[in-house]
Amino acid sequence: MQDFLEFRSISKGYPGVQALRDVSFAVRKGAVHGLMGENGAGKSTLIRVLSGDQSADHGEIRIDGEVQHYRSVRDAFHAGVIVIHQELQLVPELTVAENLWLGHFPGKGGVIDRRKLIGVVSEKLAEIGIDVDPTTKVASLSIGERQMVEIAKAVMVDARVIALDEPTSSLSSRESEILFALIDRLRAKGTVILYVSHRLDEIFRLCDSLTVLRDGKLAAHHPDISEVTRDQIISEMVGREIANIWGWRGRSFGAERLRIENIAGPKLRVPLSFSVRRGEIVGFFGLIGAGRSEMARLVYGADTRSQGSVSVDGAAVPADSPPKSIRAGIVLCPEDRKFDGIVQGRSIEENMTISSRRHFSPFGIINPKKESELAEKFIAKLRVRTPSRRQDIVNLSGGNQQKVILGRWLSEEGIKVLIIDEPTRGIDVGAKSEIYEILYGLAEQGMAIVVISSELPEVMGITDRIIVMCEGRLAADLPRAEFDERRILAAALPDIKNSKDIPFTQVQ
Amino acid sequence: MTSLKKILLGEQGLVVIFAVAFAIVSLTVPNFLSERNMLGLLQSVVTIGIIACTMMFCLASRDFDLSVGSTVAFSGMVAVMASNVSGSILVGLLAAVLCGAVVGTINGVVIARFRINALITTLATMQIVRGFALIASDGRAVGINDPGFYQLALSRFLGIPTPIWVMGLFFIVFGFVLNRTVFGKNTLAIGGNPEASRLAGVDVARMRIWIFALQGIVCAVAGVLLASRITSGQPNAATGLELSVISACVLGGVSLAGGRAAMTGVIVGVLIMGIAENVMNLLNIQAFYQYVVRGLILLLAVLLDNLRSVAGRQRV
Amino acid sequence: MTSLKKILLGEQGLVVIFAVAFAIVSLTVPNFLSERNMLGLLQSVVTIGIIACTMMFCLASRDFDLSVGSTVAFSGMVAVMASNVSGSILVGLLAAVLCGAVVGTINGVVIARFRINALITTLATMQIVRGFALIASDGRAVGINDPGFYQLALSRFLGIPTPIWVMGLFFIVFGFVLNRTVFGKNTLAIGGNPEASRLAGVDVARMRIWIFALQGIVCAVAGVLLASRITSGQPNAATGLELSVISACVLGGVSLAGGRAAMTGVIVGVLIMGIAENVMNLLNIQAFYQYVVRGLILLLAVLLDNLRSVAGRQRV
Amino acid sequence: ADVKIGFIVKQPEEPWFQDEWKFADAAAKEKGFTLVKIGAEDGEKVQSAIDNLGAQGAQGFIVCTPDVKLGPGIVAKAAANDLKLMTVDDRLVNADGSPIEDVPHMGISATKIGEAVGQAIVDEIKKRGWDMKEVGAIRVSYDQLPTAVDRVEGALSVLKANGFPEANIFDAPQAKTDTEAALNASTIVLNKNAGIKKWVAVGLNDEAVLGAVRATESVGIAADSVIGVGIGGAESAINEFKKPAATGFFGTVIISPKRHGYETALNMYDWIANDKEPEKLILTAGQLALRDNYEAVRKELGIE
Ligand SMILES: Nc1ncnc2c1ncn2[C@@H]1O[C@H](COP(=O)(O)OP(=O)(O)OP(=O)(O)O)[C@@H](O)[C@H]1O
Ligand SMILES: Nc1ncnc2c1ncn2[C@@H]1O[C@H](COP(=O)(O)OP(=O)(O)OP(=O)(O)O)[C@@H](O)[C@H]1O
Ligand SMILES: O[C@@H]1[C@@H](O)[C@@H](O)CO[C@H]1O
Ligand SMILES: [Mg+2]
Ligand SMILES: [Mg+2]
Repeated sequence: MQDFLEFRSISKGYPGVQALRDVSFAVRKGAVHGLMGENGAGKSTLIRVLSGDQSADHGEIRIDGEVQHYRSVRDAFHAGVIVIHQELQLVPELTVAENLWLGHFPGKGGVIDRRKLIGVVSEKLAEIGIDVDPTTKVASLSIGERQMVEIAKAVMVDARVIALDEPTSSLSSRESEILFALIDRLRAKGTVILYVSHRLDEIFRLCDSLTVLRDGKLAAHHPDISEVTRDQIISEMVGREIANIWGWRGRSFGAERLRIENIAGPKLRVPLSFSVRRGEIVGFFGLIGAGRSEMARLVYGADTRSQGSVSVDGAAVPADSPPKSIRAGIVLCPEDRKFDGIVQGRSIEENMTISSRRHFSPFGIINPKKESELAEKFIAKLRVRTPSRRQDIVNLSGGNQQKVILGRWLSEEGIKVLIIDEPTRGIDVGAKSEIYEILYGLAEQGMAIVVISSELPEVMGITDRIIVMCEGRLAADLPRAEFDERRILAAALPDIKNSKDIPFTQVQ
Repeated sequence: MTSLKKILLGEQGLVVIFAVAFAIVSLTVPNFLSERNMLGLLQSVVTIGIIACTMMFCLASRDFDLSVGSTVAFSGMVAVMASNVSGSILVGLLAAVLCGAVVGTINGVVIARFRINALITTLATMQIVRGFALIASDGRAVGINDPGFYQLALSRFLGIPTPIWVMGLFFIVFGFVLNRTVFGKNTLAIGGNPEASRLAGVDVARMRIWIFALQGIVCAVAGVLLASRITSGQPNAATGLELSVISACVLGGVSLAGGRAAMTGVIVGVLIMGIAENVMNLLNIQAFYQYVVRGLILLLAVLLDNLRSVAGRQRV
Repeated sequence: MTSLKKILLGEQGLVVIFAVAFAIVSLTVPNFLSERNMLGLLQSVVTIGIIACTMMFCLASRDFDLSVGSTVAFSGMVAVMASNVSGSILVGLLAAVLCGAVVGTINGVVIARFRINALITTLATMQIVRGFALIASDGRAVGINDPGFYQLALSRFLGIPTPIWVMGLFFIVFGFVLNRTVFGKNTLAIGGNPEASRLAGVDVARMRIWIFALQGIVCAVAGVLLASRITSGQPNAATGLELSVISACVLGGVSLAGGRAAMTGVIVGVLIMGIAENVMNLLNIQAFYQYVVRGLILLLAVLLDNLRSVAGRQRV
Repeated sequence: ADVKIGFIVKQPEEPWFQDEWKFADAAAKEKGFTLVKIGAEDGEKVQSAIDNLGAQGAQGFIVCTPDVKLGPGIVAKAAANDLKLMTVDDRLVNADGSPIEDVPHMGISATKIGEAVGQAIVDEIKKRGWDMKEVGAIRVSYDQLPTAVDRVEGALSVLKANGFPEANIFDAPQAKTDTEAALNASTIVLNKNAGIKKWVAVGLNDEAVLGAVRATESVGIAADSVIGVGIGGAESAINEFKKPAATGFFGTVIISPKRHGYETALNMYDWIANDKEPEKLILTAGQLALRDNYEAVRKELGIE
C-alpha cells in the first residue's frame, strides 16, 4: 500500500536543545504506526509539529501526497489531523460533552445546539464503551476517566490521521482494552494512527510498523513490526542491551515498619488496614477508581483521614499534614505529576530539592553548593535529559519531569516509608530499570516501600507482595510465591458474573 | 446531608443566602422595602451592574480590567461633547460607543497579541484614558445642551426608569451568551485551561480581544447613562469603579483564576453591594463606620459562599 | 544571537534597558543627576520601595494584598498617637509594628486558613483598617508632640537620610531571603504550584500567613517613616499605594501568576516609577498630560521587558 | 538670577486648582519668571515635590496642602531646601492645631464660606415663604476631608440659628466626592423621608449639591421645592444655570481663583526678586451667584 502520512526532514530546536534533527519516515494508509524512544527523544515534539501547535524549523509534512502548510491547530484539524496529547488537555469547569466539542461547538449563529452537543457525545461514548455521563463536569472525574474522555476526542470527527501520545499511561488494562478495540476499528476504516508508548507489549499488540527516535534523530524505521524483536527495539532506543528489566532479587525483611489501622476518608468509606515490613516492597494493584491513590493520600496526610491510625516504627503519624508525615519518615510520590508533582516555572534543581534542602540549610539558609551537587547527582543517576539543572521543569519532556519528581523523594534523607503512585508512568525502559534498581537498594537499607501501579507486569515484576484493591476494599493479599495473573485480575474485578466483556486478554 | 443543608450548600447557595439576608433586611430596616427605595437602590447599581456583565467574561477568561472607570468617564464625556457639537443625541451615543470600543480593543490587542500582563495594561490605559478625559474637558464638567439627553435616564417604562430596564436587558442577554453560546463556552474554556483551548483550536487571542472590546462598548453604554443621570459629562466620574465591579463579580462566585462564572451569582453580587450601601445609609451609619461595615460585609459574604463550596467540593 | 542582543534579552535585560534609560534621562533632563535630586528621588520612593520587598513575596506566592496603603496610614497614626500618649517614641514604634503585624496576620489567616480569595479579603481589610484609622483620628491628622520623632526621617548618616538606608537594608535582606533561604524558595514554589508544594512538605498555609504578617510589619515600618517625614499621622495617607507597589513589582518581572520574582527587578521597577514622576515634574509636564505619560511609561516598560522574555522563552 | 517659583496643589484635577494655576501662569508671563506646577495628593507627594523644586533651583513656592496638619513638615522641608514658602486656600497649622502664623497665607475660611451658603438658603426659604418645619435638609457629607466638615457645618449652623429644626437635617454620606455618589446617597434620604416635600441641600462643593438636586429630580420633586446651594462656581454650576429651565440648584458661592492664583504668585515674585515680604494673612470672601447674576459675579471676581 501507498505511503499516506510522510514526515520529510523535520527539524525543531528549542533554546539549548535540538529536539528533532532531520527526521523522515512514512506511514501507510490504514496502519498503526508506533513511535518509540527514550524520554526526551523528541516523540511529543514530532506530534506537536503534526498537530500544528508548533511549527518545524525545517522540513515538511505530507498527507496523502499533499504538502501541508498549516499554521495553526485549526488548520491541522481541517486537514483531518487529530492529536491526543501526552498531558491531559481538558477544561475542568466544562462538562464532558463541552470538552469534546471544544473548538467546534455545534449550532447556528453562535448559539449552541444543546441537543446535538449532548446527543452526539452520548452516542460516541456508548459506541466505544466509555461509561461517563456527558453532562458531568470534568473536574469531578478521576484521572483515568479523564484520560478516556481525552481519547474520545479521536472519534468526534472522521479523521484521516490520529496521533496518540502515551494514551495508556494512566489507564489500567481494562480501559486500555477499550482503547485497543477502538484503534482496531479505526484501522479497519483506513485511518492512519501514530501511537507513542513506552510499553512494548502494547506496541506489539497494536502496531503494524514502528519508528524509533533517539536524541531527536531517526534511530530505526521498521515498515513491518513482525520483523523486529523486543531486545532489538530496546537497544535501538537505549543504545545498550537490557537483559532483565525487572531485575528483582530476594531480600530478607525486618520488623514491621509501617502500620495502617482502619483508615478511612471522604472517598474511602470502608476502613483499611495493612502493614509493611522493613525491606519489603509491597505492590498495590487495582482498576482505575479502585481507591489506591486515595489510600496513599490518606496514609500521607494529603487528604485528612476521618478515622484510623498510621504509625511508623510504632510512632503515630499525624492525620493531616504532609510536612509532619515527612518528618515522621513517610513520603508520597503522587500519581498526577502535572497537578501534584511539578512546580511550574521553577528549575529542575529546585524541584528536586524542595523537600530535602532543609537538611543542608542551617537557620534556613541554603548551601548552594550542596544543593547543586545533589541535583547533579540525581540528574545523572536518573538520566534526566536536560541542558542544565537550571532549566525550567516545564521545558522537560513528560518522562523527564517524572524522573525529577522521583529524584525529589529519592534524595530525601531519613525516610523510612516510601509510597510511590505510578512510579514509571511515561518513563522509558532504560530509566525504568534504573529506578527499580534504586528501589531495591533502598529496600535493602531497610526502607518499607509501597508501589502503586496499574501495570500488572510491573507490579508482578518488582514487588515482594501484592495487595489488590477493588472498589475501595482490600480484595487480596498475595506473597510473591503466590503471584498469579488470573488470581490478581479476578480479585481486581468488581463483579465477574455481571460483566460479559471482561478483558481476560493476557498481558505479556 | 439533610435537604436544608443541600439547598444552602448547593449550586444556588449564594442565592439562597442572599434571599434570607434580603428578607431579614426587609423586615428590620424601615423604608427598605418601599417601592421608591427599591427603584432608588436599583438605579444606584446600574453602572456597576451593567459593567459587571462583561467584567464577568473578562475575569472568567482569566483577564482583568482596571480601566472601566476611566472608560465610563471618558465615553460619557465624549457622548456629551459630541452631541453638543453635532446637535444630535444619536451622534453622541455612537461617538461614545466608538470610543469605548476603541479603548477596549486597544486593551485587548495589547494584552492578547503583545502578551502583556492585563493588570499593568489596564492600569496604564486607566491612566491614559483618564488623562484624555481631563485634557478633552480641561478638567471641567461639560454641560448638556439638549435636554432630550436627560430623558435617557429620566424616562420610565411601566413606572420603571429606563436605566433599570437596560440593566435587566444586559443581565438577560449576557446570561444567555455565557451559558448558551459558543462565545460564552469558549470564554469559560480559555479561562479554565488556556492551553487546552488553544490546542482544541479556539482562537484564544481573538476571543480575548473581543471580550475587551465588548467591555469597552458596555462601559460606553454605562457612561452615557451616567452622564444623562448627572446631566453632564464629568472627567472625574466613576473613579474606583473597577474595584467595585470586580468585587461584585467575585462575590457572585466568578473565579479570578478563570473558568468559573454565573450570571445569577453576579446579579446577586451586584445587589449585595448595592443593598449594603443602601441599608447603611438608611440606618444612618456614620461615614467612618461605613468603611468598617462595608469591609465586614464583603468578608462575610465570601466566607459564607466559601463554606458552601468547601463542603461541596473536595479537591480542586 | 549577537552578544548585544544576548545581553538585552537575557535575564538582566530589564536592568540593562533601565541603565540605558537612566543614562538618557541624566543627559537630557537638567538638574536630574544632581545629588540633591537623587536624594529627593530616593526619598520619594521609600514607601513604595520598602513595601515592594514583601509585596514581591506576596505576589510570588500567588497572593495579592490591597490593604497595604491602609495599613501604612493606620500604623503611622498609631505610632504618632501611642508616642504622644506614652511620651516615648519607642512605645510608638512598637505599637505600630504590633498593629501592622496584627493586620497582616488577620489577612493571612483569613486567606490561608479560611481559604478566602486574597483580593476580596484584602479589599475588605483595606476598608476596615482605613475605617479604623478614620475613627481613631476623627478623620483629622494627628500632630506629633515630640520633635524627636521627626529625626527618624530627618537624620542622616554619611549625608544620606535614614529612610534611604532603611530601604537599602530591606532590599539587601529581602533579596537574600528570596534567593538563598528556604523561606524564599518555598515562597516561589508555592506560587508555582501550591498543591505540589504542599505535597512536597511545604506548610503552605503557614507560609502564606507568615508572608502576610511580614507584609504587615513592613507596612508599619513604612508607616512610621512616612509619619515622621510628613510630621503627622494622617488617616488619609497612602491611598492608592497598593496599585503603585504592585505595579512596581510587576514592572520588575514578578509574575502575578506566582512563582517568578527577583529583587533586582523589583528595585528597577520601583526606580522606574520614581524616576517617571521625578522627571515629569522636573520637565514641568502639565498635570493632565502626566496621566497619559505615566500610563505610556508603564506600558512601554512592560512591553520592552516582554519582547525580551518572548524571545527567551517559547512556550508558557 | 532667573526666578523660579513652584505652585503645589492638592487636587490638580479640580477645576479650582486649574484656574489658580492659570492665573499664576498669567503672573509668570507678566513678570517673566518660571512657574513650576506640581500636583501632590498626599503628604508624601508634597515632600517629594518640595525636594524636586529644591533640586530644580527654585527660590520659593506656594502650596495648597492636602492636609493642614502637614504644617511643621512643610515648613521644615522648605527650610531644608532653602525655599521661601507661602500658602494658599488652606492655612497650615501646628501639631496642636493653632495656625502657623509665620507663613504668609491667602485663603478663605472654610467655615465662613459655609456660612455664606447657609445664609443664602435661609434668605431664599424666607423669600419663598416656606415653613421651616416642613423642610428637609440634605447634608451631603464627606467627613474624611476636614475642610468638607467645616464647610458643611458652617452652612448648617446658620440654618439652625435661624430656627431650622435639627431633626429635619439628614446626613447623606457620599462614598466618593463625585456627583454619582452624592446622587445615590441623597436618593436614600429622600426615599426614607418621602413625607417631606420641600428640600434644601448643602455639601462640600458644587458636585455634591448637584447630586442632591439630581436625586430630587429622580424622585419627582419639583424644581421650585428645592434649594441647593453649592460652593465653587466652576463649570458644573454654570452648566446648571445655563439649562433652559431653572433647576433645584439655586446658587453657588463663588470663590475667586484669580486672586488666589495671580496675587500669590505675584507676591512670591516680589518677595524673591525685590525682597518685599508679603502680608502674613489675606482672607478673601466668597460671593453668592444665582441663575440670573452669575455672569456679573464672575466678571466682578475677575474670572472669565
Ligand atoms: N518548550 C521547550 N523548551 C525547551 N526544551 C523543550 C521544550 N519542549 C521540549 N523540549 C525538549 O525537547 C526534547 C524532546 O522533548 P519531547 O517532549 O519531544 O520528548 P519525548 O520523546 O516526548 O519524551 P517523553 O517520553 O519523556 O515524553 C527534550 O529534551 C525536551 O526537554
Ligand atoms: N477529583 C475527584 N473528584 C471526585 N471523585 C474523584 C476524584 N478523583 C478520584 N475520584 C474518585 O475516587 C475514587 C478512586 O479514585 P482513583 O481513580 O484515583 O483510584 P485509584 O485506585 O488510585 O485509581 P488510579 O490511580 O488507577 O486512577 C473513584 O471512584 C474516583 O471516581
Ligand atoms: O479643597 C478646596 C477646593 O476644592 C477649592 O474649593 C478651594 O479651597 C480648597 O480648600
Ligand atoms: Mg512525550
Ligand atoms: Mg491512582
